[in-house]
Amino acid sequence: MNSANDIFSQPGFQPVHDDFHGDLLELSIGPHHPSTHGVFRMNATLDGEVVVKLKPVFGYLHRNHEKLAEQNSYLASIPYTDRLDYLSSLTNNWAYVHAVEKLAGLAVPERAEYLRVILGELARLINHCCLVGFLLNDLGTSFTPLLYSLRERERMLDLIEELTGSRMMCNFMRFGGLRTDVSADWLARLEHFLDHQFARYLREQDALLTGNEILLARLQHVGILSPKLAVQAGITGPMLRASGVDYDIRKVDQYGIYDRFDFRVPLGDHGDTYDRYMMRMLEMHESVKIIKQAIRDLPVGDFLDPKAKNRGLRPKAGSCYARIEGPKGEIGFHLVSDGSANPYRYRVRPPSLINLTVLEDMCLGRTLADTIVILGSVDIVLGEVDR
Amino acid sequence: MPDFPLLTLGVIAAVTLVSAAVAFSLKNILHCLLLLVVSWVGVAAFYLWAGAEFIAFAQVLVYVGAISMVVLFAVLLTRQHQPEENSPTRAFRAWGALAAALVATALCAAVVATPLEGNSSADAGLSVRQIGELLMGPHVAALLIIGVLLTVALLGAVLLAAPDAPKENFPPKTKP
Amino acid sequence: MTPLHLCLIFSALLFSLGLAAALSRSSSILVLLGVELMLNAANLNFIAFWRFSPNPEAGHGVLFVLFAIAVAAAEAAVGLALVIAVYRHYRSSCLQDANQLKG
Amino acid sequence: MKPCALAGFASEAPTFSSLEALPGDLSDWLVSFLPDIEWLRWLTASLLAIVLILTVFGLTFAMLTVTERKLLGRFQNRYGPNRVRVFGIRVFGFFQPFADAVKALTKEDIVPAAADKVLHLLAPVCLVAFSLLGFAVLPYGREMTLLGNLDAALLFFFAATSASELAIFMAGWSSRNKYALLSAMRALAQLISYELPLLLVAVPAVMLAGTLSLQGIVLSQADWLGGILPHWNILTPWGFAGALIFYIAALAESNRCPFDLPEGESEIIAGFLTEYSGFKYALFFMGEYFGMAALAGLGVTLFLGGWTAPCEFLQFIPSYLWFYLKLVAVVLSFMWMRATLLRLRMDQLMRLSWKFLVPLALVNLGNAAFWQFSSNWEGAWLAARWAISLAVAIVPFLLLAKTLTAGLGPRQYRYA
Repeated sequence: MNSANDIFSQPGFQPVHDDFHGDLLELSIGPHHPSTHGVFRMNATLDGEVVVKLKPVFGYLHRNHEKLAEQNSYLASIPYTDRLDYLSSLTNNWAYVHAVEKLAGLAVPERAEYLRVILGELARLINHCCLVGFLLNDLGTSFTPLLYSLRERERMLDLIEELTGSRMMCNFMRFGGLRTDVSADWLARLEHFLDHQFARYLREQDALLTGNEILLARLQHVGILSPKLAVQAGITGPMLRASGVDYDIRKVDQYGIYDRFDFRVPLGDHGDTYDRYMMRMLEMHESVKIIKQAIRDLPVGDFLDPKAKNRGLRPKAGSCYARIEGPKGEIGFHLVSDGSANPYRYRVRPPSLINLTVLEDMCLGRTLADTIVILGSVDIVLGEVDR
Repeated sequence: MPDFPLLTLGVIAAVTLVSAAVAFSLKNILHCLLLLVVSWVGVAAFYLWAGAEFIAFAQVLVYVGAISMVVLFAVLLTRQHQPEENSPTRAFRAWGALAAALVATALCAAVVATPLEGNSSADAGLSVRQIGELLMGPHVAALLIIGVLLTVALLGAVLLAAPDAPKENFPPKTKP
Repeated sequence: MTPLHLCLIFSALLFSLGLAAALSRSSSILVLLGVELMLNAANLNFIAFWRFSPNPEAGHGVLFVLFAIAVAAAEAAVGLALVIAVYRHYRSSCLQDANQLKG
Repeated sequence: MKPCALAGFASEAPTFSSLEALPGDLSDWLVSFLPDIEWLRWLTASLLAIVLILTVFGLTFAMLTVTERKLLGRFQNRYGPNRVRVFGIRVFGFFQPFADAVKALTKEDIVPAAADKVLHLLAPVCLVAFSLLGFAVLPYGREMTLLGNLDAALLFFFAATSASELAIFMAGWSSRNKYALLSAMRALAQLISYELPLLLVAVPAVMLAGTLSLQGIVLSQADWLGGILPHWNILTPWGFAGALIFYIAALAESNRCPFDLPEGESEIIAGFLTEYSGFKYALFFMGEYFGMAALAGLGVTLFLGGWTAPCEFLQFIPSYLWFYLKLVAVVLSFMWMRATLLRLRMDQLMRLSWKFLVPLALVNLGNAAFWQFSSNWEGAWLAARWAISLAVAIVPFLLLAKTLTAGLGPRQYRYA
């Protein structure tokens, strides 16, 4: 036939034929797509707008992180961990120093533990703020909620910048404590921020968005992740808890001093995108509670164990795996020491990468628009996925 | 001084006919359709020329606003790029064109041969209100039948275009 | 020649163009469009006769065209639904491919 | 067609202030310099009117773009554009559109190698042309319409604007980009879905005015109850429901948030705009704003009393200003929606139209018929009229809304 609709005769437009669905369209979403949250690509096969196949492709941001760390001393790797999940560098620091402290058997002073909790939960707040904002932006809100979220994030970043000297790449934790101490004034301002500005932000977010019909229609029953699959795939963090599995490393391991705080772990019943969104919202409330308790109970003392040796640390030969509950899930470090100044093997367990593995299962049968939202609800940072 | 109304008619006819003719000789079906839209608009312009405002706007609304969209959907839902084995030969096309040309000649000859008394002086024009009264008065039966026809056609179209059977186990789940 | 003659010749030519398309093209969609064009040509006649009729107030031509447009819309909807149904069956919208009464 | 333009209306409205007749007077004055040939004067007067409308709405478009950006900025707790200055003067950044125009004009026009070049060029031109056509029949003021008091003006409007989505389809298809193609599909589906409620909801206004002429529809609302309460359609139960449906459908028809699926930037990059740059892109932008303004103008005409003043004593403000004010207010509310709402998904968009707006519009038609039927009810019957009409407007809305949001709602969460 001569009347060629020749858009389909272009090389890239040859539709994939499949006996079950008929003609399908292969669409490469990313790596420069506005909503893939970084240089991430999905090879989607679409039937109309319905996804029938989805293959995540990553590696565009690979930086050789693990191999670099094996060439460096233990201390020199701390700044590199900042670049893993660059939205919450403090928890990355924490997970890494936690692993090294376990490997080398170092003690952490009481005050440092409290400050770590404060900073870790602050990192969680920053991360969840960003996630909520970007997720809503993926839903097409022309930036409004995102900018409100970023406003709060900016305030927290200002506090962090004042303390650590850097807004995102904090490089603040040290083996056996922290780099510097925290002033009482800083703590007072943090508390003021939480009590007034941040509380107001959470209230507004709940009042204006959480019950919005379009939000409900776009998020509820979309991208359901069953608890069984979630456990089998090793999903952790808010995403796992949205599926109804009660697993929070802060409660399970009670690492650091988390047993001393009174906080609850919210659980979802449906495992859909709305639950994942709400987990973040509810966790922010709990994090605020934890920070306030920590500020209240903060003891006086050393912020860094005076006996701890940061420079030239040579742990005894051996291996260890230590993990903490990062904002995105279980962030763990597996370190093997051969007694030298560099780790013999250094391996990161990034929550983003592992949470991303179930993307296709959640997206199948959903539309392209849902895929973007589901990806947004997984909460990935490509620095951590690719390392 | 040229006869303005007839000149206008000539321009309208030329645009309509040329766009239709070019439309049917193009390969790309999308281009065909868009040129046909021009042709339909030309017909609407003719209606305007003849003083049938209401019909002209209805023509644009139905043809440009609705039928062209449906055709576009049909084009997008069917793959137009086909293997060439079954495509009609040149002769087939030539025969078709020849037959059409014969019909055109016969019709034109008949028209020219017939003496027609056109009442061209009357300032023809039917207001919308008049059309409405006619529709609701003497022609109400036809209106109702058209309504039923459209409903039946809509249902029929939905039934025809719907997939044969609901696809079972859709979407296909990959094994976890 | 009166203006009416010109209108009728215009419509005759448009009709033949539609006919040519219906006869010589093989894409079912184009054939359908050809038929639509023929219908348009017929409508054109109605309007022409109405315009130059002794008593245009009766408005029969206009009403007939109105109904014809509605029928054309119905025809297009059903016709294109058929095109899609045939395409589903034969994986082709070419009329020469749909040459069996039984799938 | 009756030739009719702004000229000559000055004498027809003698009872109103001179401001009211200013455009007509001005046009008459200018035309009076021409030789006394009727068609020449008519042509000139028409052209003057067209130029005036294009200038006003062109400037409105320019100002609306910067207003939208500034408003969005304020909604989002930032400033919006405020940098552009001309000769050292910076009017809160309101020179921005001129800078934008210079940028758009000087930017490279990129056409993809595989694109259908003719259609790629034609699409933005068509869009602007189609969306401008709607302005030909809008009644801008007392006796002010470009095409005169066209008998089937409403039909013309819909005929003209229905073609605009064809232009969007052309853009999406000709770009040879899969995202653009998806967007073209979406645009088509959206248009077919939302044309229907838009048309259906305009029918009651036509029914009660007894004419398809937009001027006639405005005139049917041009009265006041006790000099203060206008007879606008929106102040009746069916009119209010109709205005709401019209508003939603108009948002969808002009591809505005929350129905901006054809250009949903988080899903399909920029949809049909993906492969456009420079001046063509600016044309699309212009087309979108013109379409939006035209639809807002239609909404104002159908439900907000067109150019009539809200109170009798406010009539000293010229009618065209009233029309303009109302139009701008409606457009600004479109912008507010954009800053507030989330985007729907394609299937939800369709469901909203077919299962919600279309049935409601049909019910509204019956409601308006009842309203017309009961127009002579008095006393207690008047209360009954309002009660019945309100019930007919509200009950189906609630019932349908319930089915639409079935299974959705805020949830209670448990804690471990």
